[in-house]
Amino acid sequence: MTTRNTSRRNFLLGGAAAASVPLLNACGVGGSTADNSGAAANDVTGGFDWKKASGTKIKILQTPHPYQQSFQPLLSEFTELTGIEVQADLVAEADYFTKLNTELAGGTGAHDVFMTGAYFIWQYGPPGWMEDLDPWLKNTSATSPDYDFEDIYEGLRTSTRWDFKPGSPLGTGGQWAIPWGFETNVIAYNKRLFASRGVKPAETFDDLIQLATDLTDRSKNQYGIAFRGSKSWATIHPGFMTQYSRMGCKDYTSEGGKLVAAMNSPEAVDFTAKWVQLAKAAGPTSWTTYEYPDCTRDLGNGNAAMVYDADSATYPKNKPGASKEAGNLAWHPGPAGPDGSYATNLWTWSLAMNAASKQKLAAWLFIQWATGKDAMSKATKAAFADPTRKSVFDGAFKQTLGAFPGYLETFEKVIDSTKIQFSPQTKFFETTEDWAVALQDIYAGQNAKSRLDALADSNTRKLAS
Amino acid sequence: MAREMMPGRRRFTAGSVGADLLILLWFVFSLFPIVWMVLLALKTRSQQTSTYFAFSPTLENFGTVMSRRGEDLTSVNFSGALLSSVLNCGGAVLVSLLIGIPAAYAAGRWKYRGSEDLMFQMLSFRFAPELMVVVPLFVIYNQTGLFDTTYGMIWVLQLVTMPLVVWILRSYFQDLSPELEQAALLDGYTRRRAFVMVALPLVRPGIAAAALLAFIFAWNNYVFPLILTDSEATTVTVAVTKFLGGGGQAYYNLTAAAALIGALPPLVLALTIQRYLVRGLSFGAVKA
Amino acid sequence: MATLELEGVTTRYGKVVGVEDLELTVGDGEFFVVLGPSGAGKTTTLKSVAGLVDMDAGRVSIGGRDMGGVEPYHRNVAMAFESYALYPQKTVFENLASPLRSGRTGTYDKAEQSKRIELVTTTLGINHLLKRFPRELSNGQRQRVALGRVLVRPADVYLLDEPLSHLDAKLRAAMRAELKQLGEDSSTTSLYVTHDYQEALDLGERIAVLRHGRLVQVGTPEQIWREPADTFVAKALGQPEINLLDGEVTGGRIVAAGGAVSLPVPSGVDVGDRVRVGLRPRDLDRADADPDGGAHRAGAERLHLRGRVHLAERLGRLVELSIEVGDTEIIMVAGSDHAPGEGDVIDMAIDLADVHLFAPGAPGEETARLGSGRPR
Amino acid sequence: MTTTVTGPHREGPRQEREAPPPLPTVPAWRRRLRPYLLSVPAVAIIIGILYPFVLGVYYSFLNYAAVNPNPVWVGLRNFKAVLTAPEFWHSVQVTLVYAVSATAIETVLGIGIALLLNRSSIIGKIFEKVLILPLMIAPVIAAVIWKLMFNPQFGVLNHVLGLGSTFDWLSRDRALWSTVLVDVWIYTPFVAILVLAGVRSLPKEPFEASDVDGAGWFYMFRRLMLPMMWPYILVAVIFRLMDCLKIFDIVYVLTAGGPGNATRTLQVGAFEDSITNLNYSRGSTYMFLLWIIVFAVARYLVSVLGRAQRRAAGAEG
Repeated sequence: MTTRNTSRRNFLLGGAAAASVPLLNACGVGGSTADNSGAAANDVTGGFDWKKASGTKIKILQTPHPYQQSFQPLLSEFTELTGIEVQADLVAEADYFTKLNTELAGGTGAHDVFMTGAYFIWQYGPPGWMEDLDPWLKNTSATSPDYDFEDIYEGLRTSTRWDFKPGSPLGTGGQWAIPWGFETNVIAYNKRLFASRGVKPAETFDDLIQLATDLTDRSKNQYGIAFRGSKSWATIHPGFMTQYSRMGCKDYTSEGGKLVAAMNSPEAVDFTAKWVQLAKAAGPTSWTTYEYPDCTRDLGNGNAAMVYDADSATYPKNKPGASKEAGNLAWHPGPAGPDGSYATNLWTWSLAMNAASKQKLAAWLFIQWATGKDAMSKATKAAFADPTRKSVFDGAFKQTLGAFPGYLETFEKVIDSTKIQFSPQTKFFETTEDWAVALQDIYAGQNAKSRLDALADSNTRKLAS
Repeated sequence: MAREMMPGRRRFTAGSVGADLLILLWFVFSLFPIVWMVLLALKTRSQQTSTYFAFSPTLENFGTVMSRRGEDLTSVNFSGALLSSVLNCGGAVLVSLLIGIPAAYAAGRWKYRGSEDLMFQMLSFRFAPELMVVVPLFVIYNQTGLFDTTYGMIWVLQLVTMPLVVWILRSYFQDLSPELEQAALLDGYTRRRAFVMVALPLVRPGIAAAALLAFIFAWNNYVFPLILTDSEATTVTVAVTKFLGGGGQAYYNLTAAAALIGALPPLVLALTIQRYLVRGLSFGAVKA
Repeated sequence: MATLELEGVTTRYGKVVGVEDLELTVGDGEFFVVLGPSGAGKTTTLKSVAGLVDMDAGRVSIGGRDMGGVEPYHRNVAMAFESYALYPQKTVFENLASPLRSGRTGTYDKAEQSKRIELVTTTLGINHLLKRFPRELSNGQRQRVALGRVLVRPADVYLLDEPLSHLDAKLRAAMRAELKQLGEDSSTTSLYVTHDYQEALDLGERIAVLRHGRLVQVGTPEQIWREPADTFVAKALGQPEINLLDGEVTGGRIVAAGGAVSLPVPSGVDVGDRVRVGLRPRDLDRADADPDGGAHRAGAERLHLRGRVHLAERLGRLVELSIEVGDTEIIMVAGSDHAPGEGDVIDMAIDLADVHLFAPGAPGEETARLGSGRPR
Repeated sequence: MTTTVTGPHREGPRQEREAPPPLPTVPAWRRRLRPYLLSVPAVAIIIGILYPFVLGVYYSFLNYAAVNPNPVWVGLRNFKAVLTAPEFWHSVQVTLVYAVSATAIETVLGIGIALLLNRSSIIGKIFEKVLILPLMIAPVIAAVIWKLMFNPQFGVLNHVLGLGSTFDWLSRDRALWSTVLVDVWIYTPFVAILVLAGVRSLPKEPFEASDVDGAGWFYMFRRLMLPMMWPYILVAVIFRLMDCLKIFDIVYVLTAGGPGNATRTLQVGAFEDSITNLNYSRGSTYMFLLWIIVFAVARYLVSVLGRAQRRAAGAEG
């Protein structure tokens, strides 16, 4: 409620500003060009002090998530430490990225800090909507000597660093976000059910299909495996992309600096057809609407025997009282590839700064605090799974894992081969949603080969234009 | 039975029963979802996916939805959205009335050049695909700071409320004999006083019907707040859909409770203006 | 209290003509009747005077002052609408008080208002209805309230649009008498519109006949009746309608009805070889049986006709007779005593002074009167 | 506006010679301006709404996207791209199937319900009151309710209809018909109350006359009722068809255009392009083409309605 004043002020400021620019450009065409030179970071001088931005107020945009929920109670500590007031706005995950995109596109700087993932940087870093955090990290006046950026797993740090050149690998260029929590995509299963049926998790993809099909009994409203299937890019990135990579498939190949879609390679067609077959034979009935909450709900209710999705998404369902099957869940890396690959797709929830923010120092202090050792350790005691700091993971987090059979083992098995399996490119969301649409079409009976050919053709063209 | 459906003489036959059965069938279909929503809203979380009709009802969900507790669970600030909806829609209707009544009066009283164009333009707003206007508005709003504000919503909702108000009221003004106002003029009253003294009181039912119907349609609108608001000025319709994916958890009972609360104001308003509904819904084309 | 002048008043509704080039002068205090069928432009005339419609051309002056651009509420005219135009949300009393409260018709305190209303409603016989709403009144009562709203206030001009049309016959007669009295007593210039010729003849000091928005004739009731300017006016006055016979002019005589009607061409009247002969049914006398019926002027020259009664229709004291005369049919009205039966052959006569001559024309076409004076 | 004129009786004895004081006048141009003045605020609103509309049309000639904030004029390239893309024609087909089938079903059912309610039965009287309930609930809220009911696992529909947990209402083959079903649920009452108002306004005499003549009810319906009702039915059809052509909310909530592109109506497609992908130009191109379709259909139907109203007026008058 307190922010209504802000909106009104923005309205007045905006109105005045708009009046001074030529008509068509003022209203309707031409976005803001944010200052992205790092000048804001360099303005901060002198010794580091948490109270440097005391008395200011920032807004952060988040999606409801175990991470966010774990941090919510700690926000008052931040305010105490820095004198900065924080208002956290929440948008449900289904709408989150649309909201985030639209807000950043608007260039209003309404939210100073936002939760984001690596893919997001690819598309929305280039227009200059995100602040490069590298100058902030390097400025000792702005960053605490205790921060220890190197403590964050290197794979994660590089996943949020990119130079915006399509096809160029991650790890060079600006630091667009600081990794906060991360997820590996593995199988969570109902140990109780597996025990009663005398089965073990599958080690190969064909076995997984067989196992899941065996565990499916529609008359009891029970099915083998849940994974996402909705019309969204998010359908591709967890279980599908993980197993896709393990089977040796690539999304794009780079030919002469140009990306060429490879979703229709023979092995990709073969795998995709099997994946869709799995969804039909042993997946949820309305698979094409399934998002991760649906998957984990069914696991928690005992309807689904397995879920192939983020470990941190299934993790909270095993907390006592969180679901019907709490205490009965266990984790497994999922099937290896034919060559024994445990390639796993990575998702990092990171914190990024809005380039249009008017409180950049305060925003940076918040990011620094949230990704710092103290706060992350405290959050881990709630439901914050997979902290990005090695010190926190090995320290506070491991202590919580006793009641989560296989969680740590699974994590350790896949972590070395866990990275972002997608090729960085600026039309990630659109082309990846098209991919999900293709899966749905194949699910509805279209020929996998021809459908994927069409997809690859269309995506190659989209990237070229 | 069939003959009875025609105007004129009434006759009671065995067929009546058949007709009643048919109509009953429709109403089972028509009311079942609403009844189901009410039932779901009365369930606890553990009952929401496990039972259909047998459960112990609780009113707790309504309290949860409206309170901070619901926001913590689902990340939807529903009471805030209710307030925003009231402000957005109330403001939009008010603006439409202030601007629409004179325009409707002019269009209903005089034949002047461009009046038909004006009315047709109004009507075309009713039938225009919303996104055609909303996408540029989204860009404009972001540049001018109208994004996610009540002012911005009031402005864009004119697209919904203004045509309704102008068309309905024009039909009422057209029905009103101009001689009443002429009599007032000859009684010695100025045009403005004649309008206020004679015309306005007589179209009051029309104004009430148009205002309430416009409020209902503004309330029920989804595309505008979906695109042009975020957290500050977002409305009930957007908030209800947020429950579906809210918090990564499925609170269907809360969703149903929110849906019920969100559906209630239009239902109550519609029942109060039922007599004028047909005329309003058809933009004055059908005078019941 | 004022003269009323209309000069070249033209009012159109889009392409439809309301009135065209209307010239009228109504004297101060005169009770002036506008007569015409529906669609003749009567109401438009009143509204043009009141300033309620925008005129396309012409000038209206009241009391010598040009009303161009003057708003209706500044014109100080009162009008009774044919549709009554009573405010439905107000009681009869409030309706009648409305002009007294506007401040533009004079200043009246509550007592004066009540007194005026009491006076006018008593005259009109509606003083028991003051608390009613218009929807609770009969049409006749509404009409009297509408009339009351005019009479309750002083004005330069009263505009009365068919104020008696919805009254039943008995009441209409009474109200007509009342109005006549009022017109004579009051010094307010009144423009009274009606389609009823008897009302017009009875009430009007002068009458204007309108047709298709154009003025056909203005004159006293006597002039209009005696010297209708054309067949339209002739037909508009009198019930049954005037008989019009096509005649040929041969050898100084006008011959019509296959020779059954023959009269000399009056002197001073310029006729061609064809004319129309107009005979009012009530001007025709029974020349054979009616000893003293038809008070024709003694010694006047008369036209004699003979025909066979084809149809006899009793209208109370009178009988309307359809009579075959030559090859045409003529209507006459006779006293019901000694009325002829169907099939009887009768002789009729009419003063030559009462025979109207009009220019020839096709059926349905209206043609002008021939000769300025009476045919002699 | 003040006046200097008062009642004539207030003046003393008449003074014939003296020129009376002049009356305040309003020039003709100001009289003619009156309706325009009253409409000025409304026109301002129209311009305010037209401005973004025109801007939207302008967008469709640019390569404007959020990631490309400095667009250039690209002529008809967007139109060429959209019109040659199979998704667009698929969306046109989906939109037309949705609009025509929903309108047709609602019209037939609506007429049926109106006729049934026109009988003076107690049940009909009661039901008439609640007939409009689905119509007044926000379409999105209705869609949310139905989405919950459609759920194969705990949704009540599969339970009540005995379809088990494997029947997927929103599968690729069924999703379009399920969205039409929801549309029918919401909007059939709209047609019904309009037609009912029409039925009630019909004169009774022709029906009584042909009743005496012993005409069958179907004959009466076809020869008497339908022609007289035609304007009412047409009004309902116009409103429904127009709204269905630009359907968004129900589809967006139920399926978001999926599965695959099975329910990707034109406006849902435009939403995907302009809001999800922030490609304003492509989204605007979609909307511009949809607008042309809607406009053409509207013009045609309104002219049909005009003719029908004149004919009906002629038949009754």
